[in-house]
Amino acid sequence: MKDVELKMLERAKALLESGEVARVIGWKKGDFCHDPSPASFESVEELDSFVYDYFCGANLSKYLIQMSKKEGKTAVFLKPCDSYSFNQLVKEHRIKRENVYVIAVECLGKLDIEKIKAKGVSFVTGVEVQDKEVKVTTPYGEEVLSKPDVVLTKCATCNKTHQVKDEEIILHERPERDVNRFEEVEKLEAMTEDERFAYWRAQLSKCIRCNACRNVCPACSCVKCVFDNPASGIAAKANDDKFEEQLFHIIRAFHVAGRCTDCGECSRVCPQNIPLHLLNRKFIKDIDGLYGEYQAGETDEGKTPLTSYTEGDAEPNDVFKGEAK
Amino acid sequence: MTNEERVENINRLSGTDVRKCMKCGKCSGRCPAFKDMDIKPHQFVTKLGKGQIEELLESKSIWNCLSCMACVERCPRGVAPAAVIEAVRDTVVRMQGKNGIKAEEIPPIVDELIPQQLLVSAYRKYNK
Amino acid sequence: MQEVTTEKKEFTPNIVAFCCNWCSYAGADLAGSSRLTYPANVKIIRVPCSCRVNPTFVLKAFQQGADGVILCGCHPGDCHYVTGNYYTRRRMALLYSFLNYMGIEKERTRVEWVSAAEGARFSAVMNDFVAQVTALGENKRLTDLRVKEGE
Amino acid sequence: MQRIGVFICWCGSNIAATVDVEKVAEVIKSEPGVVYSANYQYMCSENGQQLIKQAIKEHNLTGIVVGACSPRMHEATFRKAAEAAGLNPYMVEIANIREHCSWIHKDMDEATEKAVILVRTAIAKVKLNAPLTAGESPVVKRALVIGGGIAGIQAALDIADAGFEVDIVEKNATIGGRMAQIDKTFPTLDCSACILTPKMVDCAQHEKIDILSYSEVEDVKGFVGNFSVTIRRKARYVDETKCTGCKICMEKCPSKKGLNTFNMGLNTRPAIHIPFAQAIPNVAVIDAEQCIKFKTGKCGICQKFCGVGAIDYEQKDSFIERQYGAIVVATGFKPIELTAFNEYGYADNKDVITSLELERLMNAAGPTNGVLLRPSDGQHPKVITFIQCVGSRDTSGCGKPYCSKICCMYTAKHAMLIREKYPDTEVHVFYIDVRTPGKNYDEFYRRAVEQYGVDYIKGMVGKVYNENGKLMVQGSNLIDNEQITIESDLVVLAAAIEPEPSVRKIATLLTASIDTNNFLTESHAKLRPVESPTAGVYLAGVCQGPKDIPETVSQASACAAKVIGLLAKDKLKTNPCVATPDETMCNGCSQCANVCAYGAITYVEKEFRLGGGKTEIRRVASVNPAVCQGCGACTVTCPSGAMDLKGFSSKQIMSEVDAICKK
Amino acid sequence: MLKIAKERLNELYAKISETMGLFIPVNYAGEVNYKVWKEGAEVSLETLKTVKSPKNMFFPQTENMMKFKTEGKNIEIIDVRKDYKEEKPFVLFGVKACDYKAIEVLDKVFLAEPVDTYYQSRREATTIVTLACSKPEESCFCGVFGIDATAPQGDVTTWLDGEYLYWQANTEKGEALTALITALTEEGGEETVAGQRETTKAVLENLPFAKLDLSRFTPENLNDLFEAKEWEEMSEACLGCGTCTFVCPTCQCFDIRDFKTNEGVIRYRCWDSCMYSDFTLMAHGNSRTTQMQRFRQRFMHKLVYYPSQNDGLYSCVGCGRCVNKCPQRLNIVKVVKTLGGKKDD
Repeated sequence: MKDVELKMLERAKALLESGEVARVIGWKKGDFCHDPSPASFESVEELDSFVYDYFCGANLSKYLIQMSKKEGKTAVFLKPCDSYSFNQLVKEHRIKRENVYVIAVECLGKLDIEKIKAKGVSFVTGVEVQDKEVKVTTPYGEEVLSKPDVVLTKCATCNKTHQVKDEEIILHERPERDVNRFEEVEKLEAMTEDERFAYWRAQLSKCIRCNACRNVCPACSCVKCVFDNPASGIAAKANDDKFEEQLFHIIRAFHVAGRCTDCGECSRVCPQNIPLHLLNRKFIKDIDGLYGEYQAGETDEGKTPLTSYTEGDAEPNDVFKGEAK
Repeated sequence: MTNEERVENINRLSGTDVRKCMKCGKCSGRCPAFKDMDIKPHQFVTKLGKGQIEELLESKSIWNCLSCMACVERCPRGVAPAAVIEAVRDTVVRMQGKNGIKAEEIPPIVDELIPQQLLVSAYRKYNK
Repeated sequence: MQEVTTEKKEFTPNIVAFCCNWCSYAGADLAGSSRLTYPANVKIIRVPCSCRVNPTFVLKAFQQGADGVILCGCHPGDCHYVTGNYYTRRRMALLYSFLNYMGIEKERTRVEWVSAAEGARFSAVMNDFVAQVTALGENKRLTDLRVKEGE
Repeated sequence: MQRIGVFICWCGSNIAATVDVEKVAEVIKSEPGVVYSANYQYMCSENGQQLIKQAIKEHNLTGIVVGACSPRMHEATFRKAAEAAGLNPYMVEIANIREHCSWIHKDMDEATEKAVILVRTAIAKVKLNAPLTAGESPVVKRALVIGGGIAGIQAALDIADAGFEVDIVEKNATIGGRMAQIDKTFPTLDCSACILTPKMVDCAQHEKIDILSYSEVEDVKGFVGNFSVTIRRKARYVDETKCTGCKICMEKCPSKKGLNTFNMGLNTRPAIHIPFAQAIPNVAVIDAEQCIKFKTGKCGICQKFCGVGAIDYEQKDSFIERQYGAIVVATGFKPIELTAFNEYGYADNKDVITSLELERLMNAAGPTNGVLLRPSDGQHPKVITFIQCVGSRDTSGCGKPYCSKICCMYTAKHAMLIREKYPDTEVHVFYIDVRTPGKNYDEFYRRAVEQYGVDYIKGMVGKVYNENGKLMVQGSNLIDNEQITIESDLVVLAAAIEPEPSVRKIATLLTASIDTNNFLTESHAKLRPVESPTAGVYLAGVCQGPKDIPETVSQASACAAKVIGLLAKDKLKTNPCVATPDETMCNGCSQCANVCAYGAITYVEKEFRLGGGKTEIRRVASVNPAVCQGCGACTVTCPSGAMDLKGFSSKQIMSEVDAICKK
Repeated sequence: MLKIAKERLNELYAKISETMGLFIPVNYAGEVNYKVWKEGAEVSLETLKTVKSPKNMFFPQTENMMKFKTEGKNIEIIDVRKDYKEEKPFVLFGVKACDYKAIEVLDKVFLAEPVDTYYQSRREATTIVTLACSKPEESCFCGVFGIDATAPQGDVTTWLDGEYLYWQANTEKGEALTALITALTEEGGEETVAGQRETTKAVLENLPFAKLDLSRFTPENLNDLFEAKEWEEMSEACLGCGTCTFVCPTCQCFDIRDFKTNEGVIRYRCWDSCMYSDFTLMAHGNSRTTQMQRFRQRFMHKLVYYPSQNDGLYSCVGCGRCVNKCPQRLNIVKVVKTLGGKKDD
């Protein structure tokens, strides 16, 4: 990973020095080894704090909505999953593609500090990742954890590949994996209505309506969200009533249906760890099943499943047929 | 059983809506057993509609209907005269206390020479 | 507040029906002019096309205490606006499947295509849907308790 | 502050019998915003409208709700009344308390309670209504008539006579349609050709009429007043401008075994042919599937013999695009396929024919030169049996549930003509009912029975079978309660008629509604019987429902009157209930344009103030109100809710939902 | 000092619940938050930081203020807040030192005139049982604000180790509660507690943020801090979500909204976040138009504005929730470090 970071730094410096780009979007060191923040770097000096490590899970594509409007080109480092969001935003005319220089960077899966802490390991000062193991350094010694246990949820079932690049920095190939990202959705589908209701009630009752899921979501890029717009008739900030969270999460999932690239940021940022990605994945799974496989963000043009149709589409009343009750 | 109940019962057994009949007579026009019927297929439908079932219950036609279903097949309105006849027949059989035939009773009485259709018809006839 | 004690009466669901102006609303009119009855707890909202119905409206109805929501439009292929109901079909298929995924009873939601000529069908569909929702009982999972807060 | 007026209509006893209208009006008085509430026997009457107008003026009403019949019926009436009183017509909402309430509920309390809720719902909506102003769009002063049968011909002539350009698009090589195939017409027994062909010639000679024969409508864009239609001119391989109709090619053509479709396949014709003697245009057409030149590349005899060099084997389908202000659909009918009715043995016996085939057999220009000879052996049939309602009034799934309307009369005509021409012929008619409403119709039928001795048998035929070369027609005689078998030489089936199948495609192109039997739906069964719900599209002839020639001609002329009325205007008011984006919220994501069937949405870059002196350029949607039809598909696609629909705004619909749910 | 065997804690909870409401950290659907204790609840006192702070108990995320009951054209206004009285006393159990300090911050807002009757009534009805920290983590920095995590205040202070919960009543309310549960207690534990405090203090002193320097955050420096160019860069990655605000134990802003019901309208208040774009939206427009301004507001308020009006009391207690929960890892520590500096440097 260090070699990748050095290479990225080298490229960022070169691009800024040559004036080819006015800024580089990447990650900046935090106070610990596990809290880098997204940041833009406008000079070589600023790059001192540049970092790319196993905790750079944030999706940078959404920042480009504003950045690509600025004077001069913006270089951005995109992980495979981020590249789908980028394409989708280009498709929706939200990012000016010509103003962006995309550097595809290697990603072998990012780590989730909360999951590491949940293993009882605190005061993490460093990590070293080898294949399927994560060696964690703390002032009290070293701990070895299984990597699949501590990667971000979004990374656990990711098989995404770079969809857009002006250049790439990939030093280690990520092996193809045999994963089923719909496994959790299927489990829920196999439950009874009552069980599903109980499950989602419990999960959504934790929601504090902080809007982190919405604000981080690259598909939720509305100039003004309906939930912030008093004229929409559904604007609300309240959370305590059981309906509000449902309304919010259902509408949000519907609004991003067919556009959600499954980047998983919603679940990453949820302070209550609500598995929000399972809402979006249900839509993705249904779309795949009913209208043919579709991956949002695979290209930067074309219609989404909800803005297209075929004459022989499934009937709404029939979608439940042949399904467990 | 009152007459009314009996009418209702025949309606139910036949599974047909006699009000759909537009009195074209195509059933009787097609019936191969027409000449042997004292009450004609179309009359079964109209008389049931009027609730005049005494005549039907006494009719010879119920024993002469071949259950060939030609009338059902040909009816432009989806009415099933044969089903009405059958329902009347069943009613009569029940009134005689002979209620039904069981599947397991069939094999011993089967004669190889009996046409298959008769068996099917008989089964349908006696098993309601 | 005083009438609480008398509230022993049978559950009659409140049904919101969204009908497109060209087919289903006309179908409902035809049901009316043909005197084909259906329960009075079905109330129709006229929309130009079934594709005008935002999932928000459906949720809003449930929030406000509706027990069932039915959406009626022209038969696919017959949309007055050419393709409107094709989009409706996809949206509602996904929405209803999703609501069920969240544990909302699938019997509470329905989409029916009713043409202007199908007054009888409109009536039959409404009778059937009301019976279905009645059997299901009150909408408790997707209603906003504040709405029903009696004072 | 809103000042709402509510007007509850009794509709005579239609509403008042099940809804306590006075109570509704009383209860509604206490609704917030309502300042006036009244009830009246007939709100749509002159007096009722006067009541509304007066109340608007006296009480300074800002919006009104009329609790009455369906808005599809009288919304326009009440809007006009409001406008006359100085209120914006779009400040009117209708609560449908008749079709959706009084007519379907029996219990007075229940219906009254529902009526109150429906009125409240309308009040909730009208409070959020905004005054709307209709836009204007220009009218192209040219009409398109689809179908060149008697309906299309009559409509075209009437429109052209009023001074407007008309194009007739006919998919066959000649205009004339079904009427050209008919021998005589009831109830006067006029020769069909004698009255039709002069009209065909009129069309051809009319300076305002352009006949596009052998052509089909390929695409329709636009809207009332401004349709843009693409027409496919099918390759006929004969230059229409050169062909003189001399028919030499027909004589010389070596491939003469093509079925003559004009004669219902009862005889043959050459590959290159003119459908019939009086065809308009009188121009030949080559059947490429039959033509030797097309099949083998050799032959070319017609080209050799054509004196004017009109034959062009290289001709391809061509497309023309024309603008029209109005469209008349007159696509006509065809008899249904009889394959599902094997009891009549149509497929197995040459001498079981349809009535339309009989027309050709009796026509002087037909395959037998007007001598009635049976198809199997060319002998005079001595016993002829007619069977009525073949596939009509049939709900079993084989046929059509409706009455085809014309069969009773043409069968009487056939029976009469046969008995007159061949008095030695025995004619039997099996019927279920004889339906003869119409001027001189029943007299006509009775003449067949009384004067010509036609044997009408009340009953239906169960089967037709061939026994020793005779057709045995077995049916019931319900009057005698007998089953009878008639030994016949010829059996004529009165096959049901159905809309010409191509109407489906046309309906889709025009976004015109169609019913389950493929008949085009009229805008109102009684009050707007010739208009399609799609503005600017009119219906003439059987495409709208079974009808005979006089009715068809009347409807065609009615269509023409409507079209003339439309084309006489220079500008049309456009529907103001169109989509409109709130640019401050629009993301410019293009999702809405993806679902717009009319291409009404485009995008523009606009500068927005951000506050703090900053500005931002954003891509935002822009709707062309003349093109937008107001379906609302875009509004749901828009995640930010920037797109809304005037007259059916999200807030309005949500307020209706609230009002309905409020107990 | 009293002690209660760990295995008898459920009895303790049950006992308290008999007469009072008991709010306690409970693991529900995978996350630990304060909830009403019920038989079978998965209590998690060991959890250092509940996701939401206990401020929720006095100042719920959503609560009704008044109702407008409409009937026809009549509107009846019902002020549900005016004479509000919490009927049942309740116990807030397991409050950490930082969260307890946060209640002091909230008191200054809600108990000052005009008094928030809801808040006051609930405060009065509550007995607070605090719990000393024994395992602080790297994001903790309560010490910076002079808080002793090993000996929190409250009506009762408790300490927990592997075997016992040690119990010391500090106030009358605390004594009353103690009287209620004496049957479960035994004497002793002073030494154990003293030992635990020593060990923990050593950890606290060496926490990475222990030496944050707040000295620059004074009213005198207000303008300099306000104009600091670093805000732009610090706020660049901010998503404008309300996570930091809603997990913060001291944030107390709320919005007032209306909700339509079958009966009329409910006017309620709900937590708001100064990070939201519509936070300062008024009829004339919005006085804060950029996320930088909103970001700056939040930290200026915590570190400068609030202390300047409240005798130097910071409106941050160093609980570190925002450090853990910010989606993009922005937080008050980064602000303090950027604009303040470290004591040692």
